Amino acid sequence: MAEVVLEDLSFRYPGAAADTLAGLNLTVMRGEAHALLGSSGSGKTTLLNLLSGLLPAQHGRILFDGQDVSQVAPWQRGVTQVFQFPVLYEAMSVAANLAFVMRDIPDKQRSERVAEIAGKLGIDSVLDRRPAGLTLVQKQLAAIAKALVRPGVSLVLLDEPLTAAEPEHKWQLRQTLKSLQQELGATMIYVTHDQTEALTFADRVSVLHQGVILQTATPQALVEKPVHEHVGYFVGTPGMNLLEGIIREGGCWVDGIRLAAIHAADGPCKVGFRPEWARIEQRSNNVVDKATNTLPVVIRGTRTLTTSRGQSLGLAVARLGESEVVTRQTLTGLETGAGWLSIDPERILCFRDGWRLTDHA
Amino acid sequence: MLELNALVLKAGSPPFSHRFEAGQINVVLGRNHSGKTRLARVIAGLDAPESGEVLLGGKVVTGDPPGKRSVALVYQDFVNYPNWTVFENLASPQKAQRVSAALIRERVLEIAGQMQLTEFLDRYPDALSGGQQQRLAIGRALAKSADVLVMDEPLVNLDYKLREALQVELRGLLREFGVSVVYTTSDPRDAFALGDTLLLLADHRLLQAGPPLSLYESPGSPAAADLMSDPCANRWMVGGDLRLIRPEHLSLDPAHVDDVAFPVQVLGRETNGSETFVHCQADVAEANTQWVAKLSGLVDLAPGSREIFYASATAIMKFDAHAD
Amino acid sequence: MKAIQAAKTGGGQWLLYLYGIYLALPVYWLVSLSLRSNQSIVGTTGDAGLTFANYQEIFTNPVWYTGFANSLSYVAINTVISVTVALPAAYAFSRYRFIGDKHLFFWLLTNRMAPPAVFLLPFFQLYSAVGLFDTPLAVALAHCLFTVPLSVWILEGFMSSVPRSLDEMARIDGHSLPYFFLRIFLPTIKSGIGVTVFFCFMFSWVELLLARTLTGSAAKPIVVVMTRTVSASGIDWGVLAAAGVLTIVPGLAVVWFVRKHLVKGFALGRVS
Amino acid sequence: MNWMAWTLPTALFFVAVASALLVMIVWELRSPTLTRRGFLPMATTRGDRFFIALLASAFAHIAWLAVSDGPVLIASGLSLMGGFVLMRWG
Amino acid sequence: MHDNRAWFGVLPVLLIVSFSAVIPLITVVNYSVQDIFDVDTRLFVGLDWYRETLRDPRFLDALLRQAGFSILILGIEIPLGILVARALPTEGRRVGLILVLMAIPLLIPWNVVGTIWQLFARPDIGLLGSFVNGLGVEFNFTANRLDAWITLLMMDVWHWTSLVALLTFSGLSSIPSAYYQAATMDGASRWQVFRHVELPRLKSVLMIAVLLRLMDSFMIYTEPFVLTGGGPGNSTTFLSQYLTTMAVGQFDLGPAAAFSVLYFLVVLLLCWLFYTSMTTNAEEQ
Repeated sequence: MAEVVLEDLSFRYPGAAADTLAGLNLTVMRGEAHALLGSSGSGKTTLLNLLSGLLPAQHGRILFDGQDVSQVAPWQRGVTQVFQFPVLYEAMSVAANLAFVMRDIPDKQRSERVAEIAGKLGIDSVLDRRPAGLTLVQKQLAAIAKALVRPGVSLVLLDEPLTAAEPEHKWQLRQTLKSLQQELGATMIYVTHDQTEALTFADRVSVLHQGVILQTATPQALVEKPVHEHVGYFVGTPGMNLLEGIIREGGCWVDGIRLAAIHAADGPCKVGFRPEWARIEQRSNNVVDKATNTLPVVIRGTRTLTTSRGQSLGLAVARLGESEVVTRQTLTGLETGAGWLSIDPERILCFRDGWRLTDHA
Repeated sequence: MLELNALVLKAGSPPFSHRFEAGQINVVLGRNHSGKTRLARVIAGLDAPESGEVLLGGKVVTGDPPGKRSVALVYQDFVNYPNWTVFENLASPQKAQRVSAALIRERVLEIAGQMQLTEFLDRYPDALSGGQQQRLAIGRALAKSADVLVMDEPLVNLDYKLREALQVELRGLLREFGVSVVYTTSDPRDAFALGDTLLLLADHRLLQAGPPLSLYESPGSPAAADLMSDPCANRWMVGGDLRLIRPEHLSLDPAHVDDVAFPVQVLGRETNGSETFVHCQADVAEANTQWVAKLSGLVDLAPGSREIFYASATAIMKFDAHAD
Repeated sequence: MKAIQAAKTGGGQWLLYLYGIYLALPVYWLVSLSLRSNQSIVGTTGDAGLTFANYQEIFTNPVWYTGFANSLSYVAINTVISVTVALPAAYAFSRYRFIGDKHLFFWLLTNRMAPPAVFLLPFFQLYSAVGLFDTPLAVALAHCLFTVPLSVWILEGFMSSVPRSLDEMARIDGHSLPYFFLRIFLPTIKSGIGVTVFFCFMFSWVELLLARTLTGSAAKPIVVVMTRTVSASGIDWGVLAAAGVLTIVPGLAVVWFVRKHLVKGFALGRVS
Repeated sequence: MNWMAWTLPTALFFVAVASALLVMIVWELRSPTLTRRGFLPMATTRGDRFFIALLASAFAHIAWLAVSDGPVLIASGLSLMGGFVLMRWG
Repeated sequence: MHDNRAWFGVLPVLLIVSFSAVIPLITVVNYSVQDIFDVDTRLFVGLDWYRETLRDPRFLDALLRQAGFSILILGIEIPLGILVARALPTEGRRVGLILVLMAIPLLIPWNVVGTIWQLFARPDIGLLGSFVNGLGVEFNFTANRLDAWITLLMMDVWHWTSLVALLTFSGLSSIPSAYYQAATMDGASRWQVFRHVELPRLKSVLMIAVLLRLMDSFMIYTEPFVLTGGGPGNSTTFLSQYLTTMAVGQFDLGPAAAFSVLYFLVVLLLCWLFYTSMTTNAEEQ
């Protein structure tokens, strides 16, 4: 397993007007489970093909353990891949599929290795069968086994490998994959548009948007300290609330109310906060001012997600001028009408031109 | 409004009856192959049921062809007429009803506006993005002005974030049109997000029906409890009885003196940003599977550590051991 | 994928060039002979200059150009008949199950495979009996023997690759089956229809045996005219070559129109 | 129709084939066939087995004519028996 | 959907094919059991013509020759077609042009194909013939049996390999690129890619290719008729030509009809065998 480094990697398809990938820099540590999160068209697949060598690097370098592999052929890079749908040699048994990628290894070692990996993935019982007779999940497990079985693999790529799995199997499959990753110490890059999959699988996640990596961080950091509006929006369900605000006098203001302190140049900004960092309360109409960081809103409705101890918990939706605000909170007693929105001042983030203003007070 | 009377979806399945609520979003929740699509097709008239009746506005329509029923359908895979422009697609149902060109135009423009397709009216469907294609399909279904709109997992083939955005949009839109909706899905989140009422389907039969909240709080069977839970509910046995606790009802802090304590060993954790899923081995008598706890926010628990989860006694669901 | 392409081909490139030369040489020779006088071909004169006299002969001699017209007319009739009757049948095969459907499909296929020579005798009798002998229609109908099954086969493949949900959607919208079929479905598979036309053309245009048997003097097609180019002084190779060149032209024109769908067509519509 | 050169035996033959087809269709309408697997190497329907039986008897006759000068009725008898076996257990 | 009304859709086809296939076939069977002098003077002879044909050495020779020819051209055209298809570029503007050029031999009237090869291979005026003779190798396809066969094979390969190549190419282009990507990363050799990725997925198109080539070669008539006229001797006389000579040339209607029926039954059997294995294969996948 190798450490994977991208240095200023760019790619443009012949005849295309713009770069599909523009100046990527990324270090994936040895044995790390890394996820690439992005919507379709963000350049995920192109990056995968560059890593595996199926596309030639045009600009920038790819290093495996410090060695430049940009010009190395795919089969010499030691990269394996699991695809969206199970890709296996259909005329061979599962065991033969696994053995095929270890052609240059002595027979005995090879069969031991096949048995070991198959055991871990729970497909030992279907080793002698051909892929055609297996369920979709079994086939995908076999494809995963095929990617992991080869010794000396430097990098395992996973391209939305759970797309084909039924929802109730996804939890189990991801657990299996994750524990195997830890056990083998494999360097893995997992590509997906599903944030749950990315965040739950990976040690660190890179958010890819329009060919640029916006942020690479741990799941926690992505949630709490997104460096870009889009990361805030993309990560979390629902995504981050963003309000039009202004920075002046060392604080950020929305609708004439000061919400939090910030050291940044004066000017317009976006004020971001996650649904779980804010609360909406009912307001009796005659009360005007409540506190410095509280905004008057119109409660539009609630969506219960769960109930516990007689209380319903879920999302409250409110309107603030032109924008809509969603909070995640206790909903009991909340009705449509006038309300207060209070946001944890410690967690408020400000963005300008998309990027977060970092210098908090 | 739409009623099912002693309907049998598949040979050998028990018959069931159900009355869908008018002007509301009726979510049909079931796993893959539970008969959701079949039910949608039977309502639309594309398939004939094994036996039983479909009633629309009190009239039996079981044998009527789809075009004669006041039912529209949205498929999960963006079905549009590839050789017709967006405008022609939206005009299609009314054209079949021989509405005058001027009225059609008016209606198409109105729907295109609501579906945010106005600028694409001259394009062909394959020049649209996935989300737009599905919007077009929904728009065409709405253009039929049918009493019932059946949507068969309409968002399942979209990108995750797009799905989320369209879900919110859809709820407002369907409200606005005041149409009665039958919406099938396998995702319990859709049930809460969209559903006014809920119908749980398993194995081509009706498990339970009612408002989402009441089904969530008092499921009639372990299968019904699992359907409303993602991941599935945690199980253990007490004596001869089966007990279930939902992952989201486990917490690290006791809130009440009567809370039940569950000592566990943490196996691993996952998070999606807003919630943390803790996989653990529960030390409960006769617990035979791994458990999952769903905690809000980001919670850091090291694998291998021992923790105690608490749950309100009222949250524990009790069933006969052979209830499944 | 450049890398894949490289891994796939490599030395195959040489084979492709060799194959190309192999394909081209006979055609080249045909064209070059068509531009020479018969005397220079058989070597009685040393004159090797280029001449269009052979083509001139074909365009001015009514036997030649009516031959062309006859061929084109029966090919056109055949194509129209084949595609028209094959469309509803292919739709029935691709969308419905009915009694004997598989056997019927197989039986159609056997007609495509049946040797024309087998039908030679009765065809002559049959078309004489119904008074169609020596008309383009006779040849067109006879060629239906293999173009109709082929059309059904190809169209069925193309139609089956259109999802059924399209049909269902139209039913839900309230369109009648004919309206759907003509206004929505046919335009959707228009490339398939193009390919079918191409194949009908191809098989009807190239066939000789039935065309020769079913025509006398009035409807004599170009392919038959060509087999009778022996004049008093032996075979006129130059004119023969020129006629050969001219028979290639219509085929080229037709194939050009469907070039984008050719690949799918050759799989008889059975791959996406 | 004179040019078709009908003879009584061939007319009877074709009438027999046509009525067999008709019987198969009526049978199918009355009780639709199930695809099943018998001793033949693939799953067959009733119609498939009928076709195989017809083809097999044709070749049985050919083989008989090629090697024997005996009466053809023997081949026909054998074909009938073979056909029954095919229909029943094929 | 099960609906017997679909028969109405098939009806036009049925009528037209009945007219052009069933009636002629019935007629052929009627002829085959009679000795026909003219339409009104006929004699019922039972299955005698069949017996005679089945024991006719010329028929058996033609059948053997036919089988040999079919096997030979399958053995050349299928592998060559696959090789060519694999060598074809899969993208770029050239592809369309190359495919059209490859399709040209398929669009040439069959007798013109014969003519082209006659012009090309004749020792006196042909490019190939004069070239080979110029090398000092005696080559004359009108006089030498071996030369005739070689020319015939070359012509058929020239004429039909493109069909196999185009079919295979269409099969290849339907293989998802992920399979190639996986094989590339596994370091599979070109042969292994073919053997383990392509061949399993080409099965059905190759089946169609073999079926078409086998059947078409089995009915080959025009090209050898123009090129060699069946000669020298009977060395390139195949079934269709033998039949045509018998029916049109000698007006032996009875024997020709019996011959036709036998010919048709052989074709039917081959066709059925292929079709069955093709559909069984498709259902298994």
